[in-house]
Amino acid sequence: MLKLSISKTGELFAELSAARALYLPVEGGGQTTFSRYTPEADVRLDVLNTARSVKDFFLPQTEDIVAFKRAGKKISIIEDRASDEPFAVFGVRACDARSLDVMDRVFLSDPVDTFYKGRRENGVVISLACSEPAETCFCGVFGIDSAEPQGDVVASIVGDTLCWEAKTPAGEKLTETVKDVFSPASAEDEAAAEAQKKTTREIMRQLPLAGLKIDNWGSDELLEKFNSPIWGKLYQGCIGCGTCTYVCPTCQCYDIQDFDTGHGVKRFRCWDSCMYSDFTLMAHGNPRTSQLERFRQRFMHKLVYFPANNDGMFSCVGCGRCVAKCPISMNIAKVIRALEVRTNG
Amino acid sequence: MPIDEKGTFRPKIVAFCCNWCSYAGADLAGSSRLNYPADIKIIRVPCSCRVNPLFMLRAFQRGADGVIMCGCHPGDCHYTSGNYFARRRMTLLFGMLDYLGIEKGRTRVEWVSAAEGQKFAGTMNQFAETVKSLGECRRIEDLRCKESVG
Amino acid sequence: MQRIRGMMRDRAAEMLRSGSVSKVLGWEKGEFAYDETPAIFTSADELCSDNELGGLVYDGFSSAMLSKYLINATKKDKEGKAPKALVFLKPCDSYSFAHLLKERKVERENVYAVGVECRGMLDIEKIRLKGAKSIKSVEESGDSVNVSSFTKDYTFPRGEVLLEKCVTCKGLDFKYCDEVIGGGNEINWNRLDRFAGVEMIEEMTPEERFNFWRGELSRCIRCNACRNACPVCSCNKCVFDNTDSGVQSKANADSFEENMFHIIRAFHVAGRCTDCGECSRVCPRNIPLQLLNRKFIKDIDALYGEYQAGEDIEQKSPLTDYQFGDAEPSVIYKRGGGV
Amino acid sequence: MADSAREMLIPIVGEVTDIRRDTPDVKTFRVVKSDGGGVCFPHMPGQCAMLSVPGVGEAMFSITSSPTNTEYMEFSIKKCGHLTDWLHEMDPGQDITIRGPYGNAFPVETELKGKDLLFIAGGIGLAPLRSVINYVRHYRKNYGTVDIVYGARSVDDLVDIDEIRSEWAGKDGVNVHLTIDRAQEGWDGNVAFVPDYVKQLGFPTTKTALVCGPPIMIKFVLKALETLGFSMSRVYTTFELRMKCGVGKCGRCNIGSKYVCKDGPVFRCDKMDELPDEY
Repeated sequence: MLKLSISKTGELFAELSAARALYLPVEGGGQTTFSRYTPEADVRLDVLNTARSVKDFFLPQTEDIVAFKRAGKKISIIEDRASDEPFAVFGVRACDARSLDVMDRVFLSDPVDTFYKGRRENGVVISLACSEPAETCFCGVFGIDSAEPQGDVVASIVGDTLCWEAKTPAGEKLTETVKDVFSPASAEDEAAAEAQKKTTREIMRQLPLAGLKIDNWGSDELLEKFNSPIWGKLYQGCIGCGTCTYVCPTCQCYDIQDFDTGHGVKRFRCWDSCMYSDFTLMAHGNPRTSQLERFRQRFMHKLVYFPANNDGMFSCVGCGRCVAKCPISMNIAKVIRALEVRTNG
Repeated sequence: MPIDEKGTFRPKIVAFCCNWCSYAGADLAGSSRLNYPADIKIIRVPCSCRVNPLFMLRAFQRGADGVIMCGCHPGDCHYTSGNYFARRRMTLLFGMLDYLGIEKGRTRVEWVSAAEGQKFAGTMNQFAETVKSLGECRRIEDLRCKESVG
Repeated sequence: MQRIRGMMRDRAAEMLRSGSVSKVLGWEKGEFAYDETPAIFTSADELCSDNELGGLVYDGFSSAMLSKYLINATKKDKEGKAPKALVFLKPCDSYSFAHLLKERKVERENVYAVGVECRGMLDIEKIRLKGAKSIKSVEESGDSVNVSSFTKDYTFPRGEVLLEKCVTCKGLDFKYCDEVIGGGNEINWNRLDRFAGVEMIEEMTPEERFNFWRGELSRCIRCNACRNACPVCSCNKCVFDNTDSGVQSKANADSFEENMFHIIRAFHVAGRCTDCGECSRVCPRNIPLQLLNRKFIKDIDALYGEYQAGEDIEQKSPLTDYQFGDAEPSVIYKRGGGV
Repeated sequence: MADSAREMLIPIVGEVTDIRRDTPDVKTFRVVKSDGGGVCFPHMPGQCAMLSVPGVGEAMFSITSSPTNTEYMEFSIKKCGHLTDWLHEMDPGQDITIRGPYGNAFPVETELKGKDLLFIAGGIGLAPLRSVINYVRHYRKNYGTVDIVYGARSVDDLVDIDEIRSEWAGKDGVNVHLTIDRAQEGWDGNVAFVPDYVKQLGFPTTKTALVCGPPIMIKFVLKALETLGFSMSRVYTTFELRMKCGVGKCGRCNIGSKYVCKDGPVFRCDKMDELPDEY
């Protein structure tokens, strides 16, 4: 483990950003989001969840896929892909770090999404351990240890020391480029870090959502959960916006649309939300006719369908963004609670 | 950015013209051999009231540097009151564009009757000058429509 | 508030039991102290339950407006019969309710509207910004708000942690309600002029205005929460959901689409916006959307005479009305700043 | 699957060389690879392809031609939406873009081999089955008896009626049973809804059934087959939902945990009981 005084993080960031594009939590407009590092940036390492999740870097809200030219009856395809810039994201919390596993399951499974893969290979994730979890946090429910996140490099702030530990070859390579700013951690530092982890885990256990029971969810319960009458009650407040899906680090549904620029056609991919009425709309009708079905789809996907296809892995990481941001305060925690009863014995 | 052979900027302008008056006014301007810039593209609408604020914005998206709407003089609407409604709408829209920091000289409303070929040409010349002095529209543009490829 | 809640429960339970209404639109307790959800109660037992989750509640976090839910809640059933719903309305909600009546989105006879006393709603974001972390409970007592967290307890003056829409509250009158529970109170917090924000922007140079709005609107994630929460955005099919409209622009691919969405969203409610501020409240990116709507309100007031949507449902709304002598659009050019 | 180094969302250009009007609202499009001719990619019966006209839209269509045809691919398309309207109005020689093949296929080389087959189609539902039928006819000795029940609203709505009558009916032991919903002048064949007709004909339950048609027809045909005593493990059908990516990532064509584009479109009907009723 390496260490650095918290007052010297500016040097670390400057070194890192010299090596590759560096993104980190920066405050602006009253919110903290991952933004590109500048010496003037108001870096906030104390803020837990950024307003937008880390998925922005791997699945951007919109991206051009391909362009077309039409001349008479002829069509030509223009593949003009920008090469991926190497980058690092600093300050990724444990929940977001785990969300990348979920995304990998989708985009790196056959056939591989080459856009995603390119960014994944070019991005180094520097996660940051939590020490003051919020009441909306429930990553522990999904077996995530917020005190010890995953990532290429794991950083933590203990008192006024920033601890740094490379965990993967990519992380070690990056550490090599900035090793001069660090000094090796002493046994005391290690002990202090361990002590902090213990305290954090203790707080995690006391959080209001820590008691959510997830073991009654998963693929075995598909039809029982799907047919539960409780959905009919839960969805009533849902206004059908896409806030929960867009702030979610694991919501990966997308749409592909064409934009006619007047001298060609750009085909782009953009985030989409299963909460929208046009999500499944076809020329001959819509299989999900009301908000009830759309609302149910989102939670069934995260808690039942995804585990069914991915060895039991849930596609929720308990970051709590939807809990904090839903306009009507309906969220996955309430859904888990309301349907937690095992329906088939 | 479209530039003529002398190297001066030639703005793209979209003019929404009411079928019953301004469009005929434009016609008259043409048949009277009055000059106005060829960069003004006229879109004929059944009434100035047909012009949705979206049309204005879409014109800017497609690369217009200025958008003007022409209709019958208040009181002369073919449908009695269409232009009165259009007037309120456009006033509010222009106020909003100004509020967002978009140059107000890029939008305009002018009442031109079928007999006012002279006024039509004059208005267009004047508007083109204003837009020309403002330069290329950068504050409400869609870069995708301005790129040369794709 | 406890007293008000008790009265609300009694009244609603009585109406449900007697069968005068078949459903009650209210708020339900959540997981925390502050995350109440709009809920539809169909039985008195459900309404009065005091389980961990469930039961009608009303306090400083009952901010979500219920008016718009009436559109669906009073829809005719298969037999063509419309159910009658009881709805609780805060003063500003009642204006939106009135506007829905005016546009015949909701029929008056299908609703039993109960106004409920409002002392301004609390903003959990503001409480967080004031430094409260890991919030355990939020208690209101008089003019202060006591927040306790896992590590520390805080007390804030109520006026400092009110929702932005309540800071600029337009008044505590109730419109078109059948009865009012509580009420008669006065605004006892430091109220700001609702147009102050608009004026501040108007006084900027065009350059500054442009940069200000770019900074704000570039945060938009196009979640449509502002549109969906808006009580008067009630088109059956929104132009932005219509694949045939050509302007669907599902994602903010660039700044143009951000501008277009927000201009058109605000424009479509110009002259209809009741200034309830739900758009700003629900925005997950804290964009002050109400400033766009208020610009239209301010211009309408100045150019066509004072108008408050939802005040009088017989009055014509400004964009479906005109005067022969209305100002010409050129009036905009006379405004200060820029060309 | 497509070449893994290539991005699966990027299509290739295909040229429509021939357009045939089958019914008032169904046309069959013949597509060859624009660059070099021939089929755009190999496929198996039942698989689909994403066709698109840039700027108009992209949608999933089942490949109507049999894999045994290596000269061109065919798509029978009903006019019912944005993109299909456009396709119906275009002329031969027009380029479109195409990517695929997507989805699983009817198990023609495994479970269906050596079996007595019963094809049941309604309207445009013949499109995916035509691929299988022609495949089976090509490798005729690999399969047992073949019966085809095909119905539509009216005579005019029977897709590919000429091919059915001249190429399929009575040849190589293929039995064709046609039906229309309502009696019509000049039609001396059977008049009945497809599910009723299936019940009326009463096939032996040793047959394996392949069903495709409008969702409502599928539902009733499955009921009819059940009445006849068919085990649902010997019945296959295909689904259609809105798709964008075609590879199970865009997240919209799922029925429960199954993606129609990847795990389907062909489903064995006994597996359908495990899926929620949302299609």
